[in-house]
Amino acid sequence: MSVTMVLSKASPLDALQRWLPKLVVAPTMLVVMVGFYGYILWTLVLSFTNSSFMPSYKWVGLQQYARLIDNDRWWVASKNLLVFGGLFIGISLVIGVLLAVLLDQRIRREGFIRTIYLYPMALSMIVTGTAWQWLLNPGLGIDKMLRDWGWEGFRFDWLVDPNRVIYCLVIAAVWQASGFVIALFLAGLRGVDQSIVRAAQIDGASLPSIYLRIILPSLRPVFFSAVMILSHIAIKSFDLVAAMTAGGPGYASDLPAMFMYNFTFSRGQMGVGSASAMMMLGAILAILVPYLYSELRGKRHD
Amino acid sequence: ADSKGTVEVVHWWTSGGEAAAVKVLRDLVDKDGFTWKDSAVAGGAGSAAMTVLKTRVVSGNPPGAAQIKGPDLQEWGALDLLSSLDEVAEANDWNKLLSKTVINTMQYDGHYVAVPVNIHRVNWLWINPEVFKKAGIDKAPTTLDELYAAGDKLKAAGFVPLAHGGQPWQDSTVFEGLVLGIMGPEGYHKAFVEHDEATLTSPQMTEVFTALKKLSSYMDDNRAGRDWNLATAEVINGKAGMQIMGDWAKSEWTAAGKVAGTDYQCVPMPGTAGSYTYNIDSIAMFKLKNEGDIAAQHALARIALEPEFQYVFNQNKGSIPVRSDLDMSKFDSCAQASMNDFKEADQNGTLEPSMAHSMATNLAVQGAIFDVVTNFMSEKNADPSKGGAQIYAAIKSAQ
Amino acid sequence: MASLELRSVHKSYGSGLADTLKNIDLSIDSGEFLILVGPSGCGKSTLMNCIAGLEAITDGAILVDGTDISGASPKDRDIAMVFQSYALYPTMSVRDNIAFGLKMRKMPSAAIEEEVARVAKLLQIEHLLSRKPSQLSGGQQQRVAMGRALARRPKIYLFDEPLSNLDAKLRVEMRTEIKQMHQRLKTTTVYVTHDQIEAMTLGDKVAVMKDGIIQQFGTPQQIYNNPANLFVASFIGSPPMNFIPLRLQRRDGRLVALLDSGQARCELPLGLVDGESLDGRDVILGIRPEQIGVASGEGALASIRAEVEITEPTGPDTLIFVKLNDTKVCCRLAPDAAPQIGESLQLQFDADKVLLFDAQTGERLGLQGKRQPVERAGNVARFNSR
Amino acid sequence: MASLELRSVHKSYGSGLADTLKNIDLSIDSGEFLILVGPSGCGKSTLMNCIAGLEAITDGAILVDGTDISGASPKDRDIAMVFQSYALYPTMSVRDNIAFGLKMRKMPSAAIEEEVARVAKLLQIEHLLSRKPSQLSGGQQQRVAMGRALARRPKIYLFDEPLSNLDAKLRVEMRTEIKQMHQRLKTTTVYVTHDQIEAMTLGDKVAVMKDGIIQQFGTPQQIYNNPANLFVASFIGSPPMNFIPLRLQRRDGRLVALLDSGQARCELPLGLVDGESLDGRDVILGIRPEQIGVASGEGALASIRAEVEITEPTGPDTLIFVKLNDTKVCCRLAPDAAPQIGESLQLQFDADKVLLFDAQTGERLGLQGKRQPVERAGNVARFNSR
Amino acid sequence: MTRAFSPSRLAIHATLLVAAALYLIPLVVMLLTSLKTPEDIRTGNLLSWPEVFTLIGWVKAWSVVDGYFWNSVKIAVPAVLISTALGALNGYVLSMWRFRGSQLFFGMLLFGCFLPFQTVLLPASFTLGKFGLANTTTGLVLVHVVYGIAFTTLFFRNYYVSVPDALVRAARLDGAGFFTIFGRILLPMSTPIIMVCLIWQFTQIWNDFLFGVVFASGDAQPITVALNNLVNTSTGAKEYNVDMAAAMIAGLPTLVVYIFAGKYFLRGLTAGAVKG
Ligand SMILES: Nc1ncnc2c1ncn2[C@@H]1O[C@H](COP(=O)(O)OP(=O)(O)OP(=O)(O)O)[C@@H](O)[C@H]1O
Ligand SMILES: Nc1ncnc2c1ncn2[C@@H]1O[C@H](COP(=O)(O)OP(=O)(O)OP(=O)(O)O)[C@@H](O)[C@H]1O
Ligand SMILES: [Mg+2]
Ligand SMILES: [Mg+2]
Repeated sequence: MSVTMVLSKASPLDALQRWLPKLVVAPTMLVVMVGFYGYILWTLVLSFTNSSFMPSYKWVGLQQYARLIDNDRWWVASKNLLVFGGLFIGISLVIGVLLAVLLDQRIRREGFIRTIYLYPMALSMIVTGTAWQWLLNPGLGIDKMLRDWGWEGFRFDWLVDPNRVIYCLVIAAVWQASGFVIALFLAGLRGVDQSIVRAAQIDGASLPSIYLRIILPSLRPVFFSAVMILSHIAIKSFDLVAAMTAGGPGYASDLPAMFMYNFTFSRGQMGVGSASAMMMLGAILAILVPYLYSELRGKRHD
Repeated sequence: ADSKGTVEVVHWWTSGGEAAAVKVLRDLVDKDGFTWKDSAVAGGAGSAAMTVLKTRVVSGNPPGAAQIKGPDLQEWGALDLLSSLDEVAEANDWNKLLSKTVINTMQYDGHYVAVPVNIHRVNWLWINPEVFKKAGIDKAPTTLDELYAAGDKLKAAGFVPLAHGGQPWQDSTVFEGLVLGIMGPEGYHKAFVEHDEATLTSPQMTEVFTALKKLSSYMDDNRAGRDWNLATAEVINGKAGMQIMGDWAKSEWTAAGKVAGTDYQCVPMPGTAGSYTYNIDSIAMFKLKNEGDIAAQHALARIALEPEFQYVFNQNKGSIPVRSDLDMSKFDSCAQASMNDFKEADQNGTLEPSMAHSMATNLAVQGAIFDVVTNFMSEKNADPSKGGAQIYAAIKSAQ
Repeated sequence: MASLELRSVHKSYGSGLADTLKNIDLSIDSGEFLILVGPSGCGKSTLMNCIAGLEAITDGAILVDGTDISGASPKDRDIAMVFQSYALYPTMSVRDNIAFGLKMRKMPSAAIEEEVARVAKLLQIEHLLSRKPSQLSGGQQQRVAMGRALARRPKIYLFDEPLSNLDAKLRVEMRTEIKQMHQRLKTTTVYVTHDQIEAMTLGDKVAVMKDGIIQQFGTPQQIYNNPANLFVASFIGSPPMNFIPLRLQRRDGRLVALLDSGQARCELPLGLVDGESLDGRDVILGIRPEQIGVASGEGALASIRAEVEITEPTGPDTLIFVKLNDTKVCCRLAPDAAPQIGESLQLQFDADKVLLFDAQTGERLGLQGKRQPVERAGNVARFNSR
Repeated sequence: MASLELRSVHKSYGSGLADTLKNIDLSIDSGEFLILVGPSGCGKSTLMNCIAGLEAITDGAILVDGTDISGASPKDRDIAMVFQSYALYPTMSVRDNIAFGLKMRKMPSAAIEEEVARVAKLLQIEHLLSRKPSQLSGGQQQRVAMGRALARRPKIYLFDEPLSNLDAKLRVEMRTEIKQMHQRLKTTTVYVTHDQIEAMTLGDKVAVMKDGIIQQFGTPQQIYNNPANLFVASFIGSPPMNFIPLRLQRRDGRLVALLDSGQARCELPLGLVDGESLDGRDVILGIRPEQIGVASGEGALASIRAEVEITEPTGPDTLIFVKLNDTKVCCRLAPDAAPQIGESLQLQFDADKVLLFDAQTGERLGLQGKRQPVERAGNVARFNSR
Repeated sequence: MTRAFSPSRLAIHATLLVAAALYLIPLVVMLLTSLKTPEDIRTGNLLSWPEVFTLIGWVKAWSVVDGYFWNSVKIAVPAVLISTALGALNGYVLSMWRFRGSQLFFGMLLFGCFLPFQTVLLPASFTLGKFGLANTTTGLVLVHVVYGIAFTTLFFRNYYVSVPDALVRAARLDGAGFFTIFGRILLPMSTPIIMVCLIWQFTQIWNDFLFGVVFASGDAQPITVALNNLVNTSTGAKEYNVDMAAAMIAGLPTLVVYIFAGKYFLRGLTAGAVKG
């Protein structure tokens, strides 16, 4: 079959149109390759060198990793991240969804309440950390206040308890970030096709089950965004720890980001710092990539 | 008016008194026709500033001057980034004005690369005499046993015996005081400067850790993360009896309107009388190309040692001047005592660099020691006999 | 199974807007099947939504089994509905879409499975059960929407154009299924359709709406044979009824309509006159295309010769168009009987079936004594002839 | 105005999935009007999307005016389309929805306004111009979707069930408008519909699809009178053709079909035998409901007495169902001629029109010499009788 | 028909209000502290009522952060706008114009942003130095755009994924090109997500300390650095009232953005005009 392949005057403009999507993302792609992966590579290289005070390029193999693995502080930090990240993401999601759904019920003064939920996000982590440090401090904050008010037996000393201090970080971080999750879900809820909700009403679903089984599943992309954002915050909550506990008591509340920063810049052990950054990325890779894959593999709509 | 040159200064002197002192320096530099560009970076006892400094250097854009101290100067010097101040030193006779210990710290490879601005003494014990009186203690403790006795009495009287903030550097400040007291200046030197294994794992070290544990029983349980100045405030307010802290604590007392000698007492950390752990702040100069800027650097170096600045700065900081020729009568009794002890210790060879304040070791080793000490203090049932070995292992892995 | 009654229901979409539903009065018995027809935008879907409780009514009352449910929430009304826009749950598979309503009503899962299988078979979507709605064609989606309703056993079914996207064959099958199901279960049903056949064959009652007003409410036969007004007459029947404006005249004591094809004239006898008043009055004469045939002979009564202007073969029939009294008139003939364009033929009118409408109001004139009186529901609007 | 040709087009929605379009070959001349019919899910919308360039074809070529445009982007193809799902821009008013395509093509705004007004009038949506799509009824939305396409003057129109949500009356009007517009503009058009009348009257050509395969491609009359196979025969025509399975026999040198109503028997003569081979063969006899009438007398040729089992009045006609050879057979009678259930009547077959299909393959058997040969496009699937 | 306040609605409102109160406590503490005298703070309890209300903390705080405030504005506004715009375009391409490898690219983008920012300080400053952008606000804007783009892209992509592609198809047939479809069809229905994105980016950038302190020097430093210098001093007396007042001043613009942006959430309702 001889199809006359006069693939019409492919003017440069046409070609441009076809390439436009790619052109548009090209700058981002470039930036990602350099600003993310180039730097990751650089960090990877450093982790195999004896860099200490400043970068140096003397190869020492896996020595820095060996040091890291021997370091008790690193393991404490890693374990903390698991606990902190898990609780923080979980609680923020639950609160975010719950309050967003409640806010969605044609609430009076919705705007006002929404702003209250959101405002913690407006404050920098440093301020949040300081404020919560006071509030949770056994000698100063809630603990003291309740005792001053006559509840003698009250004791809330998690902040100075090496085994519980991590939950204090969770409280502060949830306080700060959950408002944004609420906003995210609210934006999602507002976009849900009302006719589907109607169909569910007719099907006899109560309001809770409409949300649970119809609306929330369709907000899957929003969950995805929220999880990404929250894990990003969890992994990087450096300012918060710095301001609230500085890793203490001892180093019971240390987190990998803090560890990495300390070793790279404060302690002049850049090699170990880089190795810890790579380990962090490795762990994220192990957890996140399957999730990313399952989220992105699917078709356009679910 | 055209400036003869600019010097950008990266530093972390940002608190009220410090900022005022820096302003004096800045005004003096400006008066000489140079421009001072201020890059103050507070946070993490200078670690934020260090981060800034490193990135600035990497981007090929270092500042003219930066607050750098102790062994760090050697590291920067080794990178061939610091410019020599020998010219200024010679013109102003630094070799005469400064003590040998200070000079050694300021030089890299035999050349001046930094100008010192003050000397802090770290091994002080601060006492609220009123509280002592209430608890029935008549004299300041001079030995550890006296300290324990005082502590017990204070505790019985319902006071917090020893005010303290649970931060690694504060923990280590107490720790190094105990090392100095129990093991003496030589032991201290062997442990923190030479990292001698035998010393670090000796039974004396176990004694130190036992004492540390004992001392921590005199501190309140809520101390974790508390800033040192809040701890000082407890002493000032009469909630606590004593605090082990460097002489910068004086600024809090001063701010509260208290007078040294009458409202509060400063004594050497029990067991360390005659020894002196120092913490010297200094400004290092980076290599620059522009002639005018270099002139500005030199002007800064010169002015920093001039009496006018030394007086204001040290009175605000609670420290003593680095030059030995100044009239100390303008200072309070604690500063005067500090100056005397400094000179004495300098002669006796009992002058030791503070480990907790980055004068003794590089940051990696310091961090390793901090980790062990601070963890020991927060861990209720840590074993004192293992502490020394842990420190040694930590130092080894950090080197 | 429940009776359904609407009492002067009003509905407005906003205070500024005109009423979308105006004083709707309707009542159907338990187990009856009501067909709702009317032009696009007349308020059919709105009415369905109001019955289901998805839109609040502005005024009036909705009664199920005699109980006012106007305030009840949709889920308590026990109604199943097929939405015009399908409204499938996008995140669920077809299976789950159908099962959802059953799960909500706590049916045991074995029974659910069985029911889903039954419905899927009925609607021929068994092979699609595990797909997501986005992977279905339009008609497949519509069938899933249908399945969601049919799986349940509610008090009332509401179907909003449930078959509009199906092909004719499937449509006939579905129609039969719905009819059989209704006969078996006797569930009260309201059904919106634009399909003439569905309207005529499926329901016990038909309500014709226009602009939010019910024009006529009656059995299919009543609506077809005795439309209340011009609008109903024109709306029901496809191809639609022919309307010929003319002036009535009296001949030999009988009222006649004079037709003129250009080639010939004829007098159409119109039965006995009820009153003198109609004589000389301007009316609109209505006759359906299938009520005009080919006359057996040239001189037959009520027949006229006319020239064919257009022919349109539709398969089973051929439509021809002629001009009578300057109005285009459509006649439905068997394909074999159909002439060519330009030919003339003798057309025969079924004079008994002819309807007359008032030229001003559009109301049907109760001419022929033998007909039943016209039944109508609620308010009948004045019909402005177009 | 452009000719459109599809050359062995294949389309699959994913590597794992079966082909949705299989080897489609179609060719229509410039200005022709093609009707696409087929059961739900057979691939009609997919085919439209491929022509528009919205889905990439897996294999084959699409030619417009002889040029392969398979790779061209949709906006360069100059095609206007009405989507089955409307796809109105939710943030724009009706006016802007219609005007959008014109603005994109840089029409001066005065001309746009005029065009929007014209289209709005045509579609009777003038009063809705400033509403948002969410404030429209289903049929109104569909008309806006239609307006969006009609406002443009593209090379090719694609209409995907554009009238499915309209009432019969409006539908007839729209159909007429589309037909007139097409006659005026002669724009090549592809039109998907489920409506029999639309399929028969609107197009120059009809393509019948099933499962992604074109079953037959021809003029409406060819499709109706000479369906290529059982599927096409059953699919086109409403009510659908009756199929009676039986074995052919030879009587007096002629081939006959034996019918049995329980009450009586008759022999249906089937014209001259082409070959001996058909004698004694199992076939399926097809006859449309309108091809069965009431016989004039008892003994008429090709007539049989049968008992009426069901009657279904549809308005213009009444359908009655009888049993012949144990198969339910539908006959379309005039309402007046229709008997009651249980009555018997003498049915007359139009023996000339009877079709025969192979019982196994479903292919039509080319029995009657007088018929034109069956035209078919592309690949014809084996038809598995149900 | 106005719904009466049923018990369940009462419960909803109660829950929301209790939650709001919890969220407010820290703010109250900060506000109270900022209005106390240093003396009051030293002696009293954090949650105690000020003995005297004084604005001295606020005055002093403003005098410290004054100039830096505008630096932050200069950095945040362009960075927020650019990163949001890029994110919207990227999200549009990644949801409506997929190409081979686009999913991979998106995955890489998301994964990449988990790299701790501390590790990029040195290489980034090296890069900026090479481009001569070290210590300029331009450099800082660039850095913020680069490290904000992953999340802005994520927001928009996930929002557009649920827009029916029939819309884009219709527009393509109508002759709209890449940018026209974006500008005329998608953007008008993106209000809620634009707001979310702006909020996120603005807070991130406004509150950023790390990049600000490292990549801007001296007088170009953003307000967080000034705030940090105020709050985070290692020696010397602390003035908590000033700290808190400064913190609140630093947080004000973000608060204003929230109050302003929140209103627009509601306006972007995409109505169900598309079936199927
Ligand atoms: N995105 C998709 N992914 C997978 N399969 C699909 C997709 N879209 C359609 N299909 C399937 O392809 C087949 C053809 O679909 P298409 O929409 O073309 O049907 P259609 O002929 O238009 O039907 P209808 O008359 O019901 O609209 C159907 O079986 C459908 O389920
Ligand atoms: N949300 C709304 N806001 C304002 N007007 C509306 C709204 N929904 C529908 N309408 C209008 O109300 C009228 C009735 O709409 P409805 O959907 O009931 O019509 P319908 O009879 O179902 O028509 P169709 O046969 O086209 O589906 C229409 O004119 C429509 O434009
Ligand atoms: Mg409707
Ligand atoms: Mg389709």
